[in-house]
Amino acid sequence: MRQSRYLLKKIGWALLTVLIVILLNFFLFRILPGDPARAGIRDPRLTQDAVAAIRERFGLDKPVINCFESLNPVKFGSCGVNPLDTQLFIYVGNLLQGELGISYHTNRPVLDMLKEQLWNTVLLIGAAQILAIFFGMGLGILAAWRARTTIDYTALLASLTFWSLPTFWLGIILLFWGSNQFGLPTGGKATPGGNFATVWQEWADVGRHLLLPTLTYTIVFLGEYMLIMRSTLLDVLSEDYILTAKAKGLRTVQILKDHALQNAMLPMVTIIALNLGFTVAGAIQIETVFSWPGLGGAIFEAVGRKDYPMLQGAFLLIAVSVIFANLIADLLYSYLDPRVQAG
Amino acid sequence: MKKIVLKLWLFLWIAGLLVACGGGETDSADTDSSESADTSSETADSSDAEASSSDEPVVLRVGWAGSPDTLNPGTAVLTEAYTIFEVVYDSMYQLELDGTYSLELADSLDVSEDGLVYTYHIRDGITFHDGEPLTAEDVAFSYNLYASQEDFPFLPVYTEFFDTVEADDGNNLIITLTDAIPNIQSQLIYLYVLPEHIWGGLEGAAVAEFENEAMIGSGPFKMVEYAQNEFVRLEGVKDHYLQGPTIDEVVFQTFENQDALVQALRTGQVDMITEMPNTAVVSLRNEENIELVSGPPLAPSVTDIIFNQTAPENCPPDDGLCTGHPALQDRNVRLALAHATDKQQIIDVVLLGLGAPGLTLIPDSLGVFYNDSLEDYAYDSTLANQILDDAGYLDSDGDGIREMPDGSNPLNLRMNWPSDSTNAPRMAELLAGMWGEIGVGTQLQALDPDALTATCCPTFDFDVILWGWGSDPDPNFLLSVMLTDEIPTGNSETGYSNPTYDALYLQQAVELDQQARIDTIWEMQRIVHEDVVYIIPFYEQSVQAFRTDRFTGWQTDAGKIALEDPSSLLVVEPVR
Amino acid sequence: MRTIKRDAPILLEVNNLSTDFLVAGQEPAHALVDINFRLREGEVLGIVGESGCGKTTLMLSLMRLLPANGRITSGQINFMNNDLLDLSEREMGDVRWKNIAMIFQGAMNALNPVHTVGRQIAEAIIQHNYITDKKAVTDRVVELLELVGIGAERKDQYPHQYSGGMRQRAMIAMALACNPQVVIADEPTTALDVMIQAQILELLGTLRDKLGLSILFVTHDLGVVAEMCDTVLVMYGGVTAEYANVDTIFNAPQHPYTQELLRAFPDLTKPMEKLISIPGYPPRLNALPAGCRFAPRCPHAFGRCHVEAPPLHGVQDRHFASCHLVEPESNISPETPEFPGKSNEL
Amino acid sequence: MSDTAVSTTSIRGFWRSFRRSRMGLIGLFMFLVVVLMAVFAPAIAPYDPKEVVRVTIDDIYAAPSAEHWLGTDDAGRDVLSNFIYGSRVSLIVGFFASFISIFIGSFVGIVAGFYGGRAENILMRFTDIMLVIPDLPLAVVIVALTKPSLWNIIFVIGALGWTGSARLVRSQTLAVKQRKFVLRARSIGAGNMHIIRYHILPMVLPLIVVNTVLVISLAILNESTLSFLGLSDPTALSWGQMLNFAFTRGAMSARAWWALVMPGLGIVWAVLACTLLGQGLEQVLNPRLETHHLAVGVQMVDRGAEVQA
Repeated sequence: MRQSRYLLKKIGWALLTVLIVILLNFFLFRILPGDPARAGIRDPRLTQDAVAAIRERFGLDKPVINCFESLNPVKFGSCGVNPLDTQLFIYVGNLLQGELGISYHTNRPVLDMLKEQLWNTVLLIGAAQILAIFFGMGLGILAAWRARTTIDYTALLASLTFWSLPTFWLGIILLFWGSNQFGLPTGGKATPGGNFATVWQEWADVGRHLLLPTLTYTIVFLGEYMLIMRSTLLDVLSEDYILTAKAKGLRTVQILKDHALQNAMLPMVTIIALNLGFTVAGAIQIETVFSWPGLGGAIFEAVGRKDYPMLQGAFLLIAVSVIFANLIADLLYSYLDPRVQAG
Repeated sequence: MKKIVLKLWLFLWIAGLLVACGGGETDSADTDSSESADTSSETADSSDAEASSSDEPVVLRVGWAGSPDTLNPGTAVLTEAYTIFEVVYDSMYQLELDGTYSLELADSLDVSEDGLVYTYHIRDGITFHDGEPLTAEDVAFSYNLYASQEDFPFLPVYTEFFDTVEADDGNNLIITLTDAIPNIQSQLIYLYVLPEHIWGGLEGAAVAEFENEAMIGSGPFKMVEYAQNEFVRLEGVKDHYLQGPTIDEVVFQTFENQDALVQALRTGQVDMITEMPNTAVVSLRNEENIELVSGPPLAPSVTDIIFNQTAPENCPPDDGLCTGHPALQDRNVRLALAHATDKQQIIDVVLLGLGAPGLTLIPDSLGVFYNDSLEDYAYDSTLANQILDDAGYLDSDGDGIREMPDGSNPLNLRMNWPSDSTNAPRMAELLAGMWGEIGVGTQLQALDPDALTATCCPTFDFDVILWGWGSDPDPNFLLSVMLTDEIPTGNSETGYSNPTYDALYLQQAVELDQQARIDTIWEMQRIVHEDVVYIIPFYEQSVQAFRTDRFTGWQTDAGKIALEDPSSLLVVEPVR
Repeated sequence: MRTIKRDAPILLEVNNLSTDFLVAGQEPAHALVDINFRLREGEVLGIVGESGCGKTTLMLSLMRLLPANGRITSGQINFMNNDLLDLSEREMGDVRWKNIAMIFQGAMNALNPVHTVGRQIAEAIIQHNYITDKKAVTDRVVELLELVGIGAERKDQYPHQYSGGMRQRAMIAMALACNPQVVIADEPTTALDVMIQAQILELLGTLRDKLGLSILFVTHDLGVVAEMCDTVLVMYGGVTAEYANVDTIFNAPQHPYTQELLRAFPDLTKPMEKLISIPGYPPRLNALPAGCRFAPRCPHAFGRCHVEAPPLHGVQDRHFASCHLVEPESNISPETPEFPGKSNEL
Repeated sequence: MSDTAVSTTSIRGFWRSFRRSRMGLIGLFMFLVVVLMAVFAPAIAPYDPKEVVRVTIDDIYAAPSAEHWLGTDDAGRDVLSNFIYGSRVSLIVGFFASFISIFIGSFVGIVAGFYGGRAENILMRFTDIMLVIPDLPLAVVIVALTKPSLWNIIFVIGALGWTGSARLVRSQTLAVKQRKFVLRARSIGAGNMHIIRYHILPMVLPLIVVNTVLVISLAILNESTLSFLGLSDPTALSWGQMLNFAFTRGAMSARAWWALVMPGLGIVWAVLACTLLGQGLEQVLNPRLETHHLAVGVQMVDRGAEVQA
């Protein structure tokens, strides 16, 4: 009973957040200057007809909301407009049908573009996050266990340094190092048009391309995970129940495994979920540096080209993913920590 | 349609987007390397990714910094898209690297006495890549599609003077114009011929949203695989009706990071690169197995320093703020600034020497239209100071900045540029230093391109802007930018107004005699130069590099540099 | 009050146990100095003192569970004639819980919040191979819970679902899991309300009688001592102040500190009365007075007290106190010839 | 725990406990180096970066030499001088942006924590939403709406970085609110503002200080990211902007590693300094033993070592 109420509450809150994000996303990009007739194409010699046609195609000929023709510049319009015939309503309506609009830049449905890029990004971020979490936590556990020893200080200093690295800077340096030393590819996801005898060779090729960006990503995020793991584990290991466990005669490894890690994972779960939002900034830099055809690179390009529908779609996707990840984290939290269900 | 001559002049900001790549394959008659068709069986160099067994296809890899925005010719903007169109599609004319046009799809042309009816005879036996024949019907269909499709933002303007376009039974295409125009070639080069059996089935909004990833064309390369923002993979059409390429495949790969692009060439991941930072030039020159070429770009572009010189009476009544510094309306001030601008210094620092000093808004890459007889204002800050002194602009309060002759309004100029430009900030710093030497102050501010557009025109809420244009091979559009009539439309960036110039413009637009038109255009450039409407700091050069250990035969001695152009792609062959 | 046989066998014998805490860049802090006591079968030894007197350090030293900077510098802990200090860490791990179990103060934190109570009890059983059969382990858990008055159905609940008293009971059940000979109860009733306290104490009393447990009962509550203990060790600032059987401590305390403690101890019949506390604070381990550690607060302190630390004098048979005011008796307990051992010098 | 905050109110006491954190000391040293470099930039830097210099092609990306210890950049300017002056801009961004973040964060945190109820609910929900929305769209929007200037960048970074501080300050406020002296103050009729001003704020302040130091490092990193996205002001030459110039103008292709490596190291140095300093300060304000029940320490049983005393 309690559990399902907790679940419902969390899901309800997540849905509400999604709704707010949708509205925010809509209005933010309506406040921005520029529309496809100016932003994407930038040719004042377009005929008036062509401009009108473009605006119509992107639905910009409709008022933004009742009483407002446009938000930038703020132009008041009739308040008697049929609310169903406003950009807001059409936007939300399209969203409900799974349509995210058409990119100013490529004229393609944003959803199609996102679908193509998402998996590449998931592959990159996924691989890197798994590595970063694995090594970061491992290092954090080691450092916490050996608190105040040379091992601890070395790991701590290394992690802090990793954390301090500007992502794209590290990327460029690794790019040159990797391509000069090991002949690793400098960009792309695979060798285009490569002839591969087996699927394995094809995967190996992708792996070679994936190596440097993953390494960059892993290093940048490893430090943070290590620091958090170390600090929470230090807290947990100072708890009385650890002493109890030790008094019970349990061996150190057993205590770490059965009593410390699950408790220390609680904050980690939340951090990992929240971090998903921050990985985007990292993805933008790394994908641009390594020409990785993912969401980040697409966002970088869309920022430069003012491709608002694309940005809007990408940000909605990211925000929803983060909200969803947080929801999962909350549920996982309630699974890991029996106290939560009662609260 | 009161507008003067409406053409597609894709106009672009300095920064990234160089547009509208023309380009042509060599004329069919004098193909000089047709016997090399069987070189594909020869092995490619085996140093890197290329396998050496003889049945491996010969793949040429081109690295570039961009990616086509779309493969739909009706909505594409970026150079990269036009490069692909150029090799996959055919059009009526081909623009050669020397700036001349040759017939491509047609083998002959008849023009009526009054210059209104053009009859092209389409070559027989041309097929699309899917095997369907290409006839005059397809050409007529394409032209009419471009003319009627209102969701195509640019292309309709190319068909502005078309009255009717029809195909007859003899595989002829008959274009009837509404007015006689001097430059039908440049009107037709971007009207790529599309297969009616594919595009004919599309209606309304579907036409503009057609992604066209299968891209059935009739050019020397055919589309094999396309991944947006990753690569374009094309296969050579060996039995092309004009000339088939020697290589089996060409792959255009995108590197969003220019350093990675250069590095990819160094490590042999690609065989040739088209866009690179000028700063890489020095180190690449010393690199083994890499050759660097530079020259005027195939797609002409120009960088300009814009003075807001809008006279109060010309201020657009609706949108105009016209806050330009009054001193800029004085030719003496503009002249002094021109003399105070060390173009070579700018070229050295901003372009690392890879540019030519600019002269007029018509760049040198427009060939015959470029008036190279003009004498530039020499860099001479003493002279510049003298001019300002004589004109009464003195530094009366001793703060190092001159004031207006009446002692008011110090010559402090706002200088703006688009924030996405990588060259402009450096140029702005240099100009600030140079102009400071003659007592002209500057306030530097980068602006978001949209904000810059809003400040620029027709608002005229600025003093100096560093910006640029891309251009068609025909100068008509760039000339129109300085017309009085264009002040309220937002095309005139300077607010310049000169009735003589306006009259000459109308004259060249209908002048059918090529030499007479050129003379008029030269005269127009002289007038504008005389009035110091702009300072044109430089004409940028295109820099490209390729590996000499992989392919040979690149066209490097033509008037323009475009290794990714069919002119080169058709003739390169692997090193044995 | 129940008495144990004077000559019941000694289970645990602690001789001259001293523990230091090392602080980087400073002199080691002497947290325990020469602690001696005996624990016989079935005996309940109360260890009494204010917070910071070293009670908990003593308990942790016995279990060898000191924090990383703790170091046992001398003495023996003879458990059934084996010196625990000679054991390897692994062997010590086997002794823990199986022979000597511990009930921690504040059971809320001593139980892991993310595991069920049943699992945590079973864990100890399995660790020491007390029972290997899975089913039997579950039965044993149920048996233990019922022993302390918790229904079997609650074994799959989490600590937060238990009330404070129940958690303490569960803690006790856990301590009994492997039938240990000695149970160390470290302030098991702190933070519980009076009613629950009484219940827990009653439970411990019952279990002692039923199982014949020896209990080391750490507390600062003299009322509890009076109720539970057979003998009492009063500690102050890491040293033994007084060591005697419970009647002697309450009726004839020799050490001024014990006397003060008893005065501060509220009358059990009037629990609401204001607590009279001893003026001053216990010494900080890193700032010990030169002589007797209690001297600064001692109403009877005289010159010698401030320079010389008093040794542990035998007051009479099985009654010891470390105070210059106590004259040494000649007849020291015959069974411990070396007791009270060397003087308590600092 | 927070009792120790009282003992650190005196500067000497503070220093005494701070001195014990070796990481904090290293951080402080590194931090001072950057601050001194920024303050005395005109005295240290061999060239004035604003000065008009006449350069030739050879000066561009020139390798390190006696004249230019760290070589020159894409405009032929001395990298070392730019680097030294760049510390000013980077620090200004770091300081001011973090002040904005901390100000908003503390305000939200204290109000939410102190008043509780509906105000807390709304504020913390808002904070949660802000935490979930990626910062970047907001950055893009704000920058696009304004001119790219240093102060706008500072504003953007500041306005986006407050959520963490808000949560932190709130929980500390909640803890302080329950303390006796606050309850006492309330019982003698002290007003809310009085309690916040004289009781809550002094107790929350140390935490805010530590947080500020950490947020500075975040701000410096974020500035480099915004520069990378081309959203920063190219006329304010921060380390991030130096990186951006090196990146967009092909420093690595020109084999001019110095133009890219130096500003990057500067950022790492400054950010690391702040995080280390933050660690040190935290150790003072919230001393954690950094030891635990499983810690491996000295040999526990070491009889015979006692003679030491």
